[in-house]
Amino acid sequence: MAEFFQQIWDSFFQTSSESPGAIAYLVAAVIHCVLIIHVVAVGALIFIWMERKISGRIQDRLGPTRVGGAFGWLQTLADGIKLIAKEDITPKDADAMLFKAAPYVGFAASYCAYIALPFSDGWVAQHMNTAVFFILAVLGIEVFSPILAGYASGSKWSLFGAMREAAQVVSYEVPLGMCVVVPCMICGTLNLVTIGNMQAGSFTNWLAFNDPFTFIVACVYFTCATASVNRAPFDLAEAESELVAGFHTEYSGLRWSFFFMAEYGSMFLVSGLAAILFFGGWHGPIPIAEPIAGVLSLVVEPLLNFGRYVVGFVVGDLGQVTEGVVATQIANLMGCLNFLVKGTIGVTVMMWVRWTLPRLRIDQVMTTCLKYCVPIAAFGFLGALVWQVNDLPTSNDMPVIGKNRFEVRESWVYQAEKELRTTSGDQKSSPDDQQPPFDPHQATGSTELVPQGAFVMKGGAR
Amino acid sequence: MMLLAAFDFDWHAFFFMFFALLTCGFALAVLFTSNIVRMAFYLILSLGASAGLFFLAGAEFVGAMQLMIYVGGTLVLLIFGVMLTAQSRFVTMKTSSGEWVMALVLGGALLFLLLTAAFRVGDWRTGHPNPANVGLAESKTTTQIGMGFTGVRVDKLDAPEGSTLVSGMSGYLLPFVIVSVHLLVVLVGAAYMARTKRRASSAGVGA
Amino acid sequence: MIGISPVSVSHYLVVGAVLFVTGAVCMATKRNALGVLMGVELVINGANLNFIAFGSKYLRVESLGLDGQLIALFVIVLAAAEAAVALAIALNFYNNHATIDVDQASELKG
Amino acid sequence: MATQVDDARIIEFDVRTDEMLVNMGPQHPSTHGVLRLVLRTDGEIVSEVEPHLGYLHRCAEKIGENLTPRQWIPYTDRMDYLAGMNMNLGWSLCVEKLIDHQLSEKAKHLRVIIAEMGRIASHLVGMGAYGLDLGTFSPFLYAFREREKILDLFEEACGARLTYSYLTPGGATADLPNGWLQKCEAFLDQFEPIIPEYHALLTTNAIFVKRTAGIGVMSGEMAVDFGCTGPVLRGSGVDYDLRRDGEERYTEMYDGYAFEVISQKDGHYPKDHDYPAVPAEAVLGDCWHRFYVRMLEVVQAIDLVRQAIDRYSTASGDWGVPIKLAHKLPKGEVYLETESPRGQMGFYLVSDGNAIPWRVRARSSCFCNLSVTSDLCRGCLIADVPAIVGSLDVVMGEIDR
Repeated sequence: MAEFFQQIWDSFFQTSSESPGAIAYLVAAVIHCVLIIHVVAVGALIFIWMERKISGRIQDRLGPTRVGGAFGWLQTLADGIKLIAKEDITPKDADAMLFKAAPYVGFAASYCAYIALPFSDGWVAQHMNTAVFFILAVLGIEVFSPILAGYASGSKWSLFGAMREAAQVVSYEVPLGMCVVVPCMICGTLNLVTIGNMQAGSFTNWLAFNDPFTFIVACVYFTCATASVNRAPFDLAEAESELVAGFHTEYSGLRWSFFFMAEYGSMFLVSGLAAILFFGGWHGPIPIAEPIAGVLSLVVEPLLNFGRYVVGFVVGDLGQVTEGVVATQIANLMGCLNFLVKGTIGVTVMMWVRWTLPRLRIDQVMTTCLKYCVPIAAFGFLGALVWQVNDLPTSNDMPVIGKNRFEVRESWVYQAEKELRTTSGDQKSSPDDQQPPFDPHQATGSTELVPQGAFVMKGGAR
Repeated sequence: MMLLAAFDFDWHAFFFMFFALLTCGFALAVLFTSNIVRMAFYLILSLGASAGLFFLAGAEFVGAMQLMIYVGGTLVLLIFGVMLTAQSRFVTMKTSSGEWVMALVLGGALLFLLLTAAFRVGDWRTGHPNPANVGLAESKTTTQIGMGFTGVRVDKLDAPEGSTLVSGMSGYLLPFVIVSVHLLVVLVGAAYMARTKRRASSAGVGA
Repeated sequence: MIGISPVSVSHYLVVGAVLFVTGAVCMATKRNALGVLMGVELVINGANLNFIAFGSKYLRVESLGLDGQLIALFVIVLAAAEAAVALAIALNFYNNHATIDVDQASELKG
Repeated sequence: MATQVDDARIIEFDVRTDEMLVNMGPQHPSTHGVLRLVLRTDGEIVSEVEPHLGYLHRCAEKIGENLTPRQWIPYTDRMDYLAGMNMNLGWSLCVEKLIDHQLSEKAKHLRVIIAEMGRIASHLVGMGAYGLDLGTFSPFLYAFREREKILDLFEEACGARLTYSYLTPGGATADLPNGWLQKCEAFLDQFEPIIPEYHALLTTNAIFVKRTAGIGVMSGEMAVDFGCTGPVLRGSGVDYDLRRDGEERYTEMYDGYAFEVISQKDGHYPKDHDYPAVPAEAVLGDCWHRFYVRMLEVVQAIDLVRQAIDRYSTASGDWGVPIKLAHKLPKGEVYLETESPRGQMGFYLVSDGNAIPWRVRARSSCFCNLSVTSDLCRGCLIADVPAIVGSLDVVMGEIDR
């Protein structure tokens, strides 16, 4: 993205430098930050409204109907204004510094994890090779928010909530990690953009339908994700019938709302991660985005070229839009919508579950994790592994998955043979010598999969 | 052009300074705080910032690992320990000023020694002439790390034969297995040790 | 900013040294067993930073390569194991003495 | 260490932990009303629960000694405010027993209709609130949706939705309005098919069963020893219901009605309807059985109301004109217990011959039911405390009076 702004900068001020300049980086970074914070904050706004409407419909009532029109669109905004206006109370017995800092820790972690979450092909703030791992790691940090809040509040109920949260989240990270490993193993990469692109095409290419085991793993993932973001029936840390309100008992006003923004942010995050890892990411169930985008670009591209032509009178000739860029970006935009819809469906399922099921007890939550989720996830992992190793038929018709796995495996064999030859001193050629040396940089297979037209953060800030 | 040049400073250096100051600052905060829970909080921030330094040095995987295992795992364990052993709320244990003086003098001496050593070697001091030119592919170390753990050094393929690729000693397969078993044994042992036994008669203080 | 551009291994070593010394002083001065444990974590992290710095391709032309990162990973895992054991010791100590003040652990003193 | 394990003086325990005293209530979202439970906890495990009462004490009995029996009727509404009709009934019967007032057939059937409708309304709250205790919100609103319809019917009959003062000594304040019976039947026809929804959401829900089955197990003997009554007693398998086993003056209301007492006999519940099966984990006398008995009693009450409507429309006599406001009471003392939704609600009245009683006392069912809390909760987890207290379905207004 920095290069893109550099282009703009160059085109306006007739400068040109080898690498993108400081301004370009700054602008790109600010835009990324603003976009992501809107996903978290506005997302929370919408999801809280959705939760009210959905819970209302589930419970045979209407939910908000007044603020901002018939559907109560602005109810959350009104609540937000109320929360801002509310007095921010710090209890006498609280550790004031930690008490005040705790909500921001959770929000920052939830927000931070979005850095690595792609919204469409290449539409990601930081294109990371270890995106999956990064997101899990940052989500793991979020647990400090309830722990610190619970401990610093100086209330016994808060402390109970904090202990429950810590025990629960740390336990559920284990099966969650196991589930996440399965798509990474099949695709041979931790790069979310690559994993998403490996599911292009129709819905049969989605990794959840790759083989029976991945489907099991997808279900376990969703269960564990629900638990790790503390949603019912695993919302023990804030169980209102037992612990008053759990770790946020003593909070009020804006600080309290930060906990909720973090919660809804993580809900969408884990749902989006599920969408990318198991349900095709930004690819719709039927591959119609690109033809439509192609048709649309026939209209949009001349318009853009005309715009550039007009602006060119003022700042100098800008030239034409690169061929194919518009179609790619329109397809990406549709993919982004696809992804948002999938993530929202995941969030909706979580809400549906919350308003239907009773809450589990703490020992049952741990039992669910250690006696059910972990073994099932391990079983699914092993099954998927066996399926892949034996090249059993999958519904996925993308050749790249097989190819990628092949490359990694072949390189292993190649390397082992090379070492053997070195040891035995046998320098003579063997039939395998025709095989080209393995290039480790191609092993993740990501470079060839990012469409050439995408100018968004392909290799970005380095 | 002039404007651009004025802004064209080294972002790498900027973020290094940012994370380095956070790391060191919170590490010192750990040292000078007496409240154990706040110490843990500062430690989280310090280690989190040092994960930022890892990312900055191109070690994405290690940085994420630091966040996941260290910050998300070890420190949660530590806070558990704090909660389990806190007799009164917000425990504070004072250190005598004599100990402080001793420790700071020795620490200062050690710091002086290390800082001197840090700038001793010219090659360490100069830095990379153009870090922006390091290829993106160079930063993709995750596969290489994974292969390294399974005993295959894909990053050393172009090294002259015999120089590093001695069979069985070039990869990290054996250490990886050992450390896995070690971790398992340690966790089982720690769980056994924490689950202690005590005399039934002495309900109060210690056996 | 200008003074440390380009960032070199030495700068990382300075941060590592500060972490190391802070951790060491922390271990020496804290009476709370968990405080001592936190000092150990700082020391380990300081050392780890050096491994990363020497292994980074962005800081030196002739870097240590992948070994730096690999060893850093081992250090992180071993630090986790160390923390588990140390915590178990601290808890055991607390169980037996009802305190975690390490100055009280003097029963073996001659 | 291994060599010492055989030593009897060595006990094994987890990490050393300190006990904590926490207040659950009186301001706590889970406790029903203003019940205050002081929990002594060791981590998540509760070692002791001590209920503290009296936050809703309003001197109702003392007020009763300064008012005539009919004037005191509104105060009985405010005892068990979730089943005001049944409270009215208990006091009315008690007064009628003192003045030896005989009711017409029609008035008796009217009382059965009203009392059983009150039982449904009360059990709906008990059921919904129990879901709330276990952390599910929707069944609560489903229950209230149906309860509202009952309250609409009550409002039509007496003008009030919570504090009815409808049944009074002598009969009722008014006859049922025209068309009321049809509306009531329409409600029952609409309500009965909904009950499987409650069973799906709660009774047979896997998580619900896990949370309630085998929790807070109370044997029949223990229930009898503590003086538990109502669904709490029958949930422990004791076959005892005042509608069948009570005093003549009360049971004659139900003469000729076909109903079976809801309690597990020989491992089976009465088979007059299709009930969901008892899960394998459930132990007789646990929270699940107490809840189940309530659910079955709702079905039973529907049956009784249907029978009563048939009889009422063909019965002779009037609805029962209330006694005079200052009816002079004969000298003497009476005590009468009725089966209210929460158990045996007894009223005691001593008269010295004036219009105003000399002594009035009420025997609370919830008070006895709550007294088992401490024993049932010993050694359970914190999350079980709301589950157990909720399964007792106490109303503090009745306990504190």
